[in-house]
Amino acid sequence: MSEHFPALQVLLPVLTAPLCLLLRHPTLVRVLSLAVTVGCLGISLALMEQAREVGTVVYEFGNWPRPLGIEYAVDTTNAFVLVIVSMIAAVVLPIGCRNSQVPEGREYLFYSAFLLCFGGLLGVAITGDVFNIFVFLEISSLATYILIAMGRDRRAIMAAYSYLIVGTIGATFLLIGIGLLYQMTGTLNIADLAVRLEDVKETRTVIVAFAFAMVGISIKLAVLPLHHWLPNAYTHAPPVVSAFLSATATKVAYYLMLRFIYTILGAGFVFDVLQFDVILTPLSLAAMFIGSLAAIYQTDFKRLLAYSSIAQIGYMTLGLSLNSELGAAAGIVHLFNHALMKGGLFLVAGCVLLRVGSTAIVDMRGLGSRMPLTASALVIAGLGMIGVPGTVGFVSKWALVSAALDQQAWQITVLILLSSLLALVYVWRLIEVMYLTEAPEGAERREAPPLYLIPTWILVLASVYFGFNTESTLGVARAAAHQLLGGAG
Amino acid sequence: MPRRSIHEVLILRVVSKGIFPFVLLFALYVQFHGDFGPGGGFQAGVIFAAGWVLYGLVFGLTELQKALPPRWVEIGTALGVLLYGGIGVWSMFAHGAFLDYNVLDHHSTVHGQHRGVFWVELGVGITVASVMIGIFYGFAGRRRVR
Amino acid sequence: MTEGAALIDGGARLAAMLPPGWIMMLGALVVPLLRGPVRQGWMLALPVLGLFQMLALPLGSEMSATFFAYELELLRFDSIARAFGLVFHSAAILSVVYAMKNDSALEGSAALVYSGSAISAVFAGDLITLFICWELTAVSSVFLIWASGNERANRSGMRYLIVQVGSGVLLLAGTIIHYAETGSLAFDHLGLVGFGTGLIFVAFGIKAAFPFLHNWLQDAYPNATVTGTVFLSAFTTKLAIYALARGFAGTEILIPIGAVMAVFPIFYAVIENDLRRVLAYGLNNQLGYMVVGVGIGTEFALNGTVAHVVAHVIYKGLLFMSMGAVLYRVGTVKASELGGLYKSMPITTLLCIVGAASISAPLTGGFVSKSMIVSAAAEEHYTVVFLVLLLASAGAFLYLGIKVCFFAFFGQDRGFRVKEAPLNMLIAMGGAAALCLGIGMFPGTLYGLLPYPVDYVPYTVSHVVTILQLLLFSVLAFAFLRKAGLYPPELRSTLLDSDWIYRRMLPWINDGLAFAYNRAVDRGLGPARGLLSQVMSTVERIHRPDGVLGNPWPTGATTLWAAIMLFALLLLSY
Amino acid sequence: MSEEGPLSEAPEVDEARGHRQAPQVDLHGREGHTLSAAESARIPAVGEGWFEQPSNINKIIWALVAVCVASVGADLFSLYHKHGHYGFQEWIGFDAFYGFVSCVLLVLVAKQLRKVSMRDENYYD
Repeated sequence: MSEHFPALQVLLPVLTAPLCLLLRHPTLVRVLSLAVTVGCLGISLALMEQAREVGTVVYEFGNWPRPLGIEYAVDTTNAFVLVIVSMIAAVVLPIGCRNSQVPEGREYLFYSAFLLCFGGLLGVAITGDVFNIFVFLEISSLATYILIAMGRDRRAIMAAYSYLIVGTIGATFLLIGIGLLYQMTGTLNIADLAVRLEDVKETRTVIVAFAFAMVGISIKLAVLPLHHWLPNAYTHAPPVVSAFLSATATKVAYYLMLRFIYTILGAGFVFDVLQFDVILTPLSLAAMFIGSLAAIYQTDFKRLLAYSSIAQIGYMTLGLSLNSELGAAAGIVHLFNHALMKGGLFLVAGCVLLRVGSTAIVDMRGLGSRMPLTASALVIAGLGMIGVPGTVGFVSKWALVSAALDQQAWQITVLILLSSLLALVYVWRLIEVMYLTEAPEGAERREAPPLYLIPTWILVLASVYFGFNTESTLGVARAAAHQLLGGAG
Repeated sequence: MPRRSIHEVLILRVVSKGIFPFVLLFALYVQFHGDFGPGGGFQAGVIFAAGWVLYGLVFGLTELQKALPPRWVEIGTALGVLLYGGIGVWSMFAHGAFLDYNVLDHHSTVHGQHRGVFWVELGVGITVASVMIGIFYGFAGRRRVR
Repeated sequence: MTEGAALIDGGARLAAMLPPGWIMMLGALVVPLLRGPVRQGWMLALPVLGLFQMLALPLGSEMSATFFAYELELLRFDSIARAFGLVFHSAAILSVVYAMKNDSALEGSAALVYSGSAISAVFAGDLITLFICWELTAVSSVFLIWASGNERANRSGMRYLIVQVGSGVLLLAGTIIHYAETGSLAFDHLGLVGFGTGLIFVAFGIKAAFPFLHNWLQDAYPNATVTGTVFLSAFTTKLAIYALARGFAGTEILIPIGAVMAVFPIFYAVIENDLRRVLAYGLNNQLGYMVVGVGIGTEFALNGTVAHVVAHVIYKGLLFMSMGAVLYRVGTVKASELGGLYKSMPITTLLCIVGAASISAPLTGGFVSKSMIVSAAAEEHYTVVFLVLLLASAGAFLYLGIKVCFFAFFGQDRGFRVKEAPLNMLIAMGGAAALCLGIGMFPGTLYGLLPYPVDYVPYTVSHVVTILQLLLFSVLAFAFLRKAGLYPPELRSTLLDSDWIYRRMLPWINDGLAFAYNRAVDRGLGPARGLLSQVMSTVERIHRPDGVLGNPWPTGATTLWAAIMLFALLLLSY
Repeated sequence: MSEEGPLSEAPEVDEARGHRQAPQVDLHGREGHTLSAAESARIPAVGEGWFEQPSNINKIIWALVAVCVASVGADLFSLYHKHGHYGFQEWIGFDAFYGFVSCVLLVLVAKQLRKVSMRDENYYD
């Protein structure tokens, strides 16, 4: 059984999705989806174990050996991503599609779309075949568009539509890149690509392929000038979807970037020959500041979170652009940590939306007394965004700063710390509104239901727990980075 | 002469009624002959759907949905995927890898391959046809709302 | 195995899982969920449990955890830590009893987290753990001030928080530099050897209320709630003394610092009107003794310091409790408003007198502990320090003990007729008073707890008589000054202290600079200023939701950017 | 601080005897503070307490003086073996003298300090 785990990881959600379509019964569908996400979490943890034991777990489809057939290859890096994605899914899915505009009797559509999106993201992370990456990326993206469009008002449809356009452009760019690579090497298998590219690396075709693939992935990752689909999509999507996407979709895109740079093309080629860091470093720094500044001036809580995500993505790509094992580890560990914090915060937004009816910051006045548990969850997760010691945010910042110092990049260190101050400002704004202003007239004291609160607090408490227990996050991230860079020499 | 709706043009109705079964038959041919000649589930599904689309164009969406309720289309979409995946899972139960057709027949791997491809292609065909019809339903049923 | 043994075994296993103090910190999180008697019982059970847990630990226990690459020593259980742990737990129990009727969940949890983190700080074996607990005490204790719920307490609490967190930041910076210098994070004897340890020294100094770094204490403590001050008085400063004793024992500079600390607060105490602030000055003065003891650094002096911490925590707590009871009943602790309360609150009066006597008088805790430090100073031939400490003994007894009792409970009757303090407060005060007297009468138990072997006999005829002379004549001086009309009357007033520097002078300098700046701007720097404000407003304008960067661009723009980025990538690689 | 709390006019308990109720301050967990008239009556009126009688105060002071004299007398007549670390500690009445002088000095210096540092009560507000 356990040798089939790589296949089951993706198959379970992808096959359960049509099953949901057939079953239709709301409760049945819901229980089934929950069971699948929990099962996937178990499988991903088991895969992580296997990968840490044997290095790379390989599963060949139809028993066709590579490069003939498609293979799934799990090493520490993508096992970590699989764990992040399935963990977040298992935590947020119990909330389901409450509070979005899914009409009664059609909840099964939400669950099928969610499972498809989930399975697609897992597929992107797990597969060892570049074309398969594109396919799964499309599966997850198409499902994502549907999920976003299920938001409460019509702006959600607009947001989904513009994400559809931009996302398709991104996917197309990636496809062009993959096509060019195939043209040069005649293979789509990642491990095989890496070997065959050695001879043709310096050709223009490969350079163009790299450029297309990077721009495509950057769109999916929302790297700074290509980030504009993100705020609207996250703001208008149903809270569960925002929480899930913010914690997983960009993470998977980041993983793709790692994979393309370190495994397929090799860090030496990307950074020394193509000088990718010349572009990536300033963009990351700009993202850190522009994202945080924009977050400061936002008037809507979810939009604030979305802009802060852009800044956080800046931290991740900054780690990557440092071009070192420590830097990659910092980026990888931030994947996990940011997923916890941002997932928790978007769920807080869900609680607020449910009880207050809006996520405008002015409507959150006096939340500290109206919804004490929700508000305190926000504060704790917010402290993580600032990077207060004892939270996962600190672990990420620590890893990033030590990576920067390791490269003697003092100015970058200073900028990282400065941008943390900006995070302090926008979190403080929320705290001020929630605790230091009076609740509006007639606002009732009503806490969010346990259905919302429990997942929120699971993520928030995890963000504190992993602030202390760093071995299972930073340790794994370092091992992953080591494996990733070791392969590329 | 008052402008007539497309549904009232007699020639169109008669001709398309005549063509319709042949289109479906051709689709089935492409589907099941795909192993030996050009064709396969994808093409067959599109052709199959094209027949129904023709029917819908000529006789109207209401008539089409009477013959082929949207619910069936939905079921077809899911069923095809499940068929495809089910074959893969079956091969896993037969102690092979996912989608390892060799193990589907105890006696010969060639038979196994044939069997596997046959069912998988059928799954693809059903899904593609259902999705195409579903898309047609989606666009044709669209009203200018709000 | 008998049941008792099983119980002990179970306790030991529980103790082996958590470092001391954690039970209280974790238990505090549950407090807001409980109500009424359940909460009261729970809050009392936590420190009691913690105490038993600590006592179940064998000396020399260790516990460690990994944080990043660093091995953190969460528990180092030696005799110094045990003495501090014991007194902190006792103080927590007494304070919880005292605060029993306080129904504020926030205050209750904050107080427990605060006590718990102070206790775990004492057991910290490395600087990172110390730092974490250090900051935790700062952050949790400020709620005891804010819980007063008025504007003055809010502002005072904010100043307190800034100072305390500042101390933590210095500690962290010092730790990092120290680590870079030596590669060690262990919290053992540090000594003033480098820049890093210098920063750590200042961090400790802030919390220990060194002269000119002291004013947060007198600023914040009187503004905390009735029960909050009692908690505050026990932990923060004594934690600092502990840290100094651990890291800087025998550092000479501490001796003059401590001597100054022992004297100058007395001047303020004489003329201060707010009796809780008088006690805060008294606290500062007694810290001076401890700092001197740490500075001398001999085994005898360190014994004296630890003994004095034990005695001091209890009698100072008792004094703050009695003033808290007065504040609770009468609504004010201004000396100028009070007087004659012995008629209404006789038991409180009696207990307060015990507390005041415990500062120095024979048969009380202060007598057996403080004299150790004074003797240590003499033994090491610090003559001036010896005389200063003697002077401070007399002064402290008079102006911190007698003054408080006199003005609150005797003196001119202002006519307030109130009830006696509530039962739980009386129990807490009674317990503290009993401990004061117990320590004073049976010093052997206290001495047995000290880190080094003790062969000191406090009760010699000579010692008792000379101290009695000192104290009696200082009381005589008080009577003389009152009769002669030389004693300054109690006036409603604010006294300038070093807080003036940051509450007045810095704002003045700031205003002055702003003025100068404005003048400079008028003389032609206008454009620069305009530019600055223009930059700021531009930043806001472009990041606002309707600004360029705060607003989602149309899809086309993103596409354009994708093309630009592609172009840039290609350009770069060619 | 507490005195800034909302002061409401409490009923004066026994005006004739100078009694008054404490101002009602809102503190956490404040239970019934109000003193019943009977309880109030049991407490001596202003100026009638034992410690308020000038004669009693004089008694206390004289007692204090007597004890002081006795303690120095013990030195004077060498009733015990006096020993100290320093020679000056063994002078007769050294501690008595030192205590008295230092306390007086402390007060006198503090009075000067008041000139420099005393400000209005609401100086910082």
